Amino acid sequence: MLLIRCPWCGDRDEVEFRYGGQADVDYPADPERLDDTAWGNYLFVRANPLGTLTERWVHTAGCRRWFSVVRDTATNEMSPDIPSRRESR
Amino acid sequence: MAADSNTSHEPGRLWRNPEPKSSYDVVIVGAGGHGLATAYYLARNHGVTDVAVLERGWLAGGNMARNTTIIRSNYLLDPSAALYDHALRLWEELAEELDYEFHFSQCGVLNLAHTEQEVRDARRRAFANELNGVDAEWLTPEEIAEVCPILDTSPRLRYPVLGATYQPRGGVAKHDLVAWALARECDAMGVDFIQNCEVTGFTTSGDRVTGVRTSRGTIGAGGVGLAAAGRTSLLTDTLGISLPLQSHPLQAMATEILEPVHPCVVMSNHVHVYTSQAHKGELVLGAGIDAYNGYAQRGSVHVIENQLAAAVELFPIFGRAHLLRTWAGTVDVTPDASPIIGPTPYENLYVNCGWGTGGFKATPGAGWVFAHTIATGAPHPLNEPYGMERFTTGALIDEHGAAAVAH
Amino acid sequence: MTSSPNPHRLNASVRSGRIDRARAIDCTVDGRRVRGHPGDTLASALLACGITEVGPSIHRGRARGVFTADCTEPNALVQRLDGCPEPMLPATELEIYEGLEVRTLSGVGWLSGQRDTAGYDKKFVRSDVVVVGAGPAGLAASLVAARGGARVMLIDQHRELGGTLPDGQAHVSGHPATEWVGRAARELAENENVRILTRSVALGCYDHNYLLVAERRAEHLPVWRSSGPRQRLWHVRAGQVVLATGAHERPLVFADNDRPGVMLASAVRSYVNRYAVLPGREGVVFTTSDSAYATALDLLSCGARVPAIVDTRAEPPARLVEQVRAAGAQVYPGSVVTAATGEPGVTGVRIAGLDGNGSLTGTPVEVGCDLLAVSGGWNPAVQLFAQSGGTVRWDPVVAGFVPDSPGGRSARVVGAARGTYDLAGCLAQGFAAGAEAATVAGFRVAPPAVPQVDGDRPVGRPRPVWAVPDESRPRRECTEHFVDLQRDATVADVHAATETGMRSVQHVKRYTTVSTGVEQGKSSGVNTIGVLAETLAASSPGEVGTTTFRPPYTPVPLALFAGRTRGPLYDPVRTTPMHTRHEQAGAVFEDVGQWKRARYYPKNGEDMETAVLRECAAARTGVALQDVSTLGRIEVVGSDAPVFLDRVYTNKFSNLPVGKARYGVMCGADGMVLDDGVSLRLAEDRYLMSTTTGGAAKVLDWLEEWLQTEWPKLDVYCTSVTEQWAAVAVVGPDSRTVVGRLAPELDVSAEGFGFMRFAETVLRNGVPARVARVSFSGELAFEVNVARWYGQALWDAAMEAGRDLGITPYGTETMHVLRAEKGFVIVGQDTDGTVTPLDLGMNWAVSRSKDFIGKRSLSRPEMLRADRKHLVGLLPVDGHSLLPEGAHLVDQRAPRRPPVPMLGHVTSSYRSAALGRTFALGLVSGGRERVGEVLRAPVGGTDIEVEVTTPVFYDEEGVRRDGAAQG
Amino acid sequence: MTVLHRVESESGVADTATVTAERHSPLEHRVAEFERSAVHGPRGVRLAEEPFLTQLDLRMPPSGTALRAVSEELGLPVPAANRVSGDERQGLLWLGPDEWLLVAEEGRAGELLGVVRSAQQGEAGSAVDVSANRTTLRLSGPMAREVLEKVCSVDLHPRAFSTGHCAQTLLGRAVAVLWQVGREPEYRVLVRCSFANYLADLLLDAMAEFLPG
Ligand SMILES: Cc1cc2nc3c(=O)[nH]c(=O)nc-3n(C[C@H](O)[C@H](O)[C@H](O)COP(=O)(O)OP(=O)(O)OC[C@H]3O[C@@H](n4cnc5c(N)ncnc54)[C@H](O)[C@@H]3O)c2cc1C
Ligand SMILES: NC(=O)c1ccc[n+]([C@@H]2O[C@H](COP(=O)([O-])OP(=O)(O)OC[C@H]3O[C@@H](n4cnc5c(N)ncnc54)[C@H](O)[C@@H]3O)[C@@H](O)[C@H]2O)c1
Ligand SMILES: Cc1cc2nc3c(=O)[nH]c(=O)nc-3n(C[C@H](O)[C@H](O)[C@H](O)COP(=O)(O)O)c2cc1C
Ligand SMILES: [Zn+2]
Repeated sequence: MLLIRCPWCGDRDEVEFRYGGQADVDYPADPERLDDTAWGNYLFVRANPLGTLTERWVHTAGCRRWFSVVRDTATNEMSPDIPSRRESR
Repeated sequence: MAADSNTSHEPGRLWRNPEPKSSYDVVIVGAGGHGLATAYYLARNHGVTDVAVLERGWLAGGNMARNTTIIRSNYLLDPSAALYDHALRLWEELAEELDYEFHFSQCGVLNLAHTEQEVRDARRRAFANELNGVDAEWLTPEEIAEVCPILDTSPRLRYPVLGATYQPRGGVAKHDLVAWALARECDAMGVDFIQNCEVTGFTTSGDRVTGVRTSRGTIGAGGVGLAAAGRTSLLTDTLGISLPLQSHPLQAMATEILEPVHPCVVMSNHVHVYTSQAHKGELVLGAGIDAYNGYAQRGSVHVIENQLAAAVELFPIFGRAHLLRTWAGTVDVTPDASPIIGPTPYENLYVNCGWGTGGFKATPGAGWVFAHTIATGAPHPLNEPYGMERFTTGALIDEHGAAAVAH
Repeated sequence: MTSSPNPHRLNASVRSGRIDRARAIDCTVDGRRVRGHPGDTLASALLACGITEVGPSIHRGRARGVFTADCTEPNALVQRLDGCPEPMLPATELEIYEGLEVRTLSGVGWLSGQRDTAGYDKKFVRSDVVVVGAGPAGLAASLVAARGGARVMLIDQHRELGGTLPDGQAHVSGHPATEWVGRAARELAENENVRILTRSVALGCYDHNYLLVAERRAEHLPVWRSSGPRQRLWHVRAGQVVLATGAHERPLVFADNDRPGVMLASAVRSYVNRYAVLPGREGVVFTTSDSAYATALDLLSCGARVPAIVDTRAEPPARLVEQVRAAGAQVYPGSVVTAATGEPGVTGVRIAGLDGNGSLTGTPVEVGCDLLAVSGGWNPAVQLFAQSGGTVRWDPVVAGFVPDSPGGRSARVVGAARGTYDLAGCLAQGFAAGAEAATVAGFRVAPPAVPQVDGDRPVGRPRPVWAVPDESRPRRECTEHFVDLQRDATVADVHAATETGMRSVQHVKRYTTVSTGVEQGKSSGVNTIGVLAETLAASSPGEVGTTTFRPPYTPVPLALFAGRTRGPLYDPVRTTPMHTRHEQAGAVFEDVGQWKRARYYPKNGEDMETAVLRECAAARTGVALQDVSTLGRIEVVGSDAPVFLDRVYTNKFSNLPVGKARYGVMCGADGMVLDDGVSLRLAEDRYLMSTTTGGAAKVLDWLEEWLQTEWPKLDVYCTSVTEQWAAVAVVGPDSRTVVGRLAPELDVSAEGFGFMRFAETVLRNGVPARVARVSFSGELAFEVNVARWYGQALWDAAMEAGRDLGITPYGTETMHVLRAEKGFVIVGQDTDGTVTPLDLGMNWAVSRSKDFIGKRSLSRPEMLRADRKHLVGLLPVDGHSLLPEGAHLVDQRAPRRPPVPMLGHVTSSYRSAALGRTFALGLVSGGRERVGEVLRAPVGGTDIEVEVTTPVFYDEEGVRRDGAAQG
Repeated sequence: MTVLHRVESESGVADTATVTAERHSPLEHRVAEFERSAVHGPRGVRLAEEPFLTQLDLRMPPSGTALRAVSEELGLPVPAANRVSGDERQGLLWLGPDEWLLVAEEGRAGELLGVVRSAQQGEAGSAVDVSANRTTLRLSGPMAREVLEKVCSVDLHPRAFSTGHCAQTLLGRAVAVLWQVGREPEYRVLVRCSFANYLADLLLDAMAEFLPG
């Protein structure tokens, strides 16, 4: 049960969150201009590193905000992302 | 131990522990079930015996050591049914062929349906199975109770069992013994197993791979087959090949040894658990992956709590069995819950990965087609649909219905 | 008095023990009565009665006896029979109570069909400092951390605090150590920031300092005396963790080392000092280190004889030797026990010399005894530390695996758990770790000075022996040198494993099954590693390494993990405010997600088919009513709401006029249909979106995800109002009349209230409502929405308004039929995540002029294929035969034997009252081009012939939705 | 005559008239059961329903002028994260960085919606009446925290959570808003109506331990 720091609500248990995979994958500005390979990569290919991964979580049972954190996929050690480029408004 | 003989093995001998040669015709990365089966069929079907299987840890110590050993072939889609049933037919002969008792038991597999939509989906799968020549029956709750009396089929349940598909030919096999049986035969045919040998990258020349870099030095290779499960994309990343793989922890658990109570395999997507009793007597239980990516071979405890709640709901008799041990593997999951088996942009590099939560059952079948792909340079008809280009064209083989729960 | 029922119980003047002699407890073991006292475990009670033997071993049926006094017990496993039977409980941990009844086992337990009525509870707490283990080290850590003001939790698996101190004779500040324990316990108990959990096992230490603790609350009580939960699973999130889990003594491996009467030296001490039980009158001690000398002294001080202390070390510490000699024992230095003799129980040992190379020397001598206390050294209990990723290393001085440098983990390991075996050292480490942990957690505190202690102080280095050589046989034949008593595995087995080519301890474990029993290697693991290291000529056990440490620390019932999540609390049952009305109407319910939805309302014993035909007929010819309160509702508000909806729906919503409603489809980025529903435009900047029942939460999440992570600049806010509203659909030619009565202020005429319009009004009962003219049946229909708390009133009012017209409640099954007759899809039934809007023939809803989520995916090569599966209508040629849902369709000419190429499958299939026949929807390869073709559906050995049609079966012109076709 | 769409009042539909006779709360049939399950004394704990509270969901930019105006108009400071400003009669609960829940006594939705809307002055944001969306359970008594700790993983220790604190979290398998309203302790648990019976079952089950006998 990971302890995840929601930037808004504070430390909460993993069960309150949903995982969103790699962070900062932009929706292509003009999808129609991408070839099938590039679009396929956008749809399906995500980073899968052994080590640090900047990833997204959403606090589904709490404030429902998306945010990113950096986690080591080998140890699960987590640190909040600095600064949060997106997912804020 | 000299890498000398491929004569028949001493009694009890499973494998030699040779020093790696400087190069091999074929290098297989990963001595899991798939790597072993690939080496076996390379030798048996294609006469390719100058093969090394490189393993970063101990032989078959990855997911092969951790899976809940469920074998079945009642998949929905044609390519899946063909591939998994090919595997099941091989299982039916493998123990004899390898002359090794690995407790392959066709005790039957029940896939439960708990909602009307699950009933539709399950029957759709059963109908498809029939037309594909895969044994499948649709059972009512009363019939289920006959197959598995300890299962609570009463309407009392929060999500009562409305029916189940039943594959009598499905069952379990003792995973470790399967690996040793394959390893022994490979070893006898001259295949080298190099353990504690982690592949860290490749040497290339143009669009060919010429060898692998390992923790024990560079080893030349005429062809390379990747069968590294959860760590596959780490290797392809080094070549700039992006695979749609995500590696997740998948947990399982066992109880103490108990007298036989559980006659078959039971799987439930809806309440998310699957159970069987191993030949030794322990109950073996599993469920779905942990949500996040991870290589730690451990997961979160709420996943286990949820699946044990489901298990005790379905099997009230399990309440006082004891949780003895929990563990986890690292499974590589694809977007369509089907594997990737085939060529890569490098002409002599092949991948077999993405088996996610359910590749044990495919072990011989996957080895068969992957060996064919490596030996001939072209996919076997059975793995033709499983190339990585499907994620570009959109020709996915979406087995989420059949594979949503790990198994 | 004839004979004492506890012949081996020590006189209170010799050892008081921590038992209550004033009260006797009777239990039954294998049908025999066993008497003990409060404070006894089943094992101590057995030994007190002179019963050493327990169930025979699993594979070889060899006699076995109580071997330990703790959770490492390999032999004395019992099946509890009283109450709900429970398998494989270690007698050494089982506290006795009146009425306890057990049967001894041979390594295999059984499950009974008896229903477990006990309660299992969970608790979720946080704590600044969690200390596992209440021995001297753990107590010390807790005391200091608590003094600093931290919230402290102290966890120990035993009923008493003190860890192993009550097993020994140590002194603190000149008083028995148990007095120090008592003082510490009082201080902790009085501190309101401290929570002490006894009888509680820390099962696992997980990522981010999450601990799982199983508390036994009522297990030591007879069933009739226990109230409240039997066990409780604590979920503890710790700021800092201190592990003071102690050490487990290792057995020794020699010929016939499994005989009843062979026992761990520390267990002997425990039985003598804690339970006042003398396990034998002639005790040989066989040891590799200092600690077992205390066992000898304990035995001697109780009047037992110690004919031999066999020490592997050539030069045991002189002080110890003198001490035991003075007390009357003979020491055999540089010696080993080569074999235990006797059948079945130990009657003697054979002792031989052991030279510097580990070979036997001299002629073995035989010494008689009825007890053989063995100590192969100690294994620090590193399980919890290692579970969450801590690494261990071999420490040759300790002769055990100890925690490697904490390596960034916040768990601090202290005391015997890190190989510190002297009491002063344990206290010092405990104080220091407690202070450190509290300080890091924000409660500054300094460790106190360590009090004066004596006793139990090891001085000499151990000389471990992994397997005593056999007097005559080579290793590969040492089939009675047991390394794992529970799994009946021997030195010969380990050797055989290596002969197969196995080098890894992981392989050897799996080959021999060593360490896979309930003790999980606590007693068998390191000896096996040692034997393996020797066999492989490895430099040390460290080179071989350990197997993986995995939770749980000790086995726990599965029901404990299920906790409260059982029966009716397994998953929430969600119901609408009209639920009781459906129940009263005799509805049969179906599970849709967590909702219970009325599926149909059988009258007078109708089956589903009859009821549904009746309900359908009412909707098509009269008036019918459905509870649609489960539909998801989301208010989408903001100046950019129109732009936003244009992006998430495949069709346009920006041009929807205020006051009107529109049906919309959403896709995932992959172009596959995700959800659908009707959205109302309430105002320029405000929409009310509806989603499918199952899609409500998913769609809200989906909208938020895009808003927050892709388009944060849009001025749009989404609020779930699913449960703000209750709604009914009033359907059928007579619905206008009913709604007119229900909402007298509303102009319900065709002209006054057009299709896809909505209005606000007040119902006749005074309840404010929003009425929309939407239809999911093709029939004239109204959807009436009211605030949730008026839901039941709405239902009643509608039923009342339609009573004379025979208004008929209908369920989801009828709803499915009605919509299917019109070719309307149900997402999730007619789609399965692989279907695009174009596959469904919804080109009209797919905008060409704007981008929307998933659009790009629709032009991938696979999506453009002519043979994609299209939604079509299917009419069985024989209008009576009903296609089973899920059946597949094949070409007329398709082969009859597998594999049969399939063209598609039936997604929905019903009998239609309106059509007077059966019909279906399906997804069929190139289906739109096949209209008119006849295909086969092979089902259960027969074929059903079906004609492919367009998917709209009823009222293709769409005239009925305005009620025009009313007859 | 019918107005086809009443743009001004579209969210006021639910509250225009409070037709109390026609109104039913999700737990009204369980009053007797709640009373039977109440435990008094030092190890006491009680459960009750507080139905029909007025609830408005407010969303607006945290730094905008609208929020300040609304707060002033209501006389409730903007609460810090995980806190409530005001009191049980009228409280503003923090739900997220741009979301608040205004909870007031029953029957005030229309009035308060008007106050909020006019203070908002057409600036970005939304105010939605969600009074009927959730009902409120009241859990009180010396053992109330013990009971909640059985089903909730938020740290409820007085050092971390006390009167005036709130949290959106999971209770068992239901999402709820937890609000400590008194020291005893006393909590309000706001839960979606369809989960109310489940949550009541869950809490009663957790309370059973404290029932005498
Ligand atoms: C808990 C669990 C339960 C499961 N249950 C089932 C089930 O019931 N039925 C079923 O069909 N499937 C099941 N599976 C899935 C199944 O185990 C896997 O799909 C299958 O084992 C994968 O193929 P493999 O055996 O080759 O992989 P692995 O056994 O994981 O083999 C991959 C090998 O590659 C090695 N390797 C990785 N990287 C390198 C490198 N760089 N250099 C050298 N070697 C490397 C690894 O160490 C490993 O030994 C389960 C999996 C888990 C984890
Ligand atoms: N060679 C020797 O002479 C030798 C060896 C070992 C211990 N000792 C003595 O033993 C004492 C060690 O003190 P200590 O405090 O380190 O350990 P301890 O053994 O006294 O206490 C450890 C406690 O932790 C408990 N525990 C372990 N794992 C647990 C879990 N997962 N959950 C709950 N409880 C758990 C144990 O039941 C035990 O009560 C000292 O007095 C030392 O001198 C001596
Ligand atoms: C089918 C199956 C049955 C198992 N049965 C047992 C068992 O009876 N006892 C046991 O200790 N472990 C059992 N295990 C778990 C293994 O001990 C081990 O945890 C697993 O292979 C993963 O390896 P690791 O824990 O070393 O990482 C079983 C594993 C599998 C896959
Ligand atoms: Zn949050």
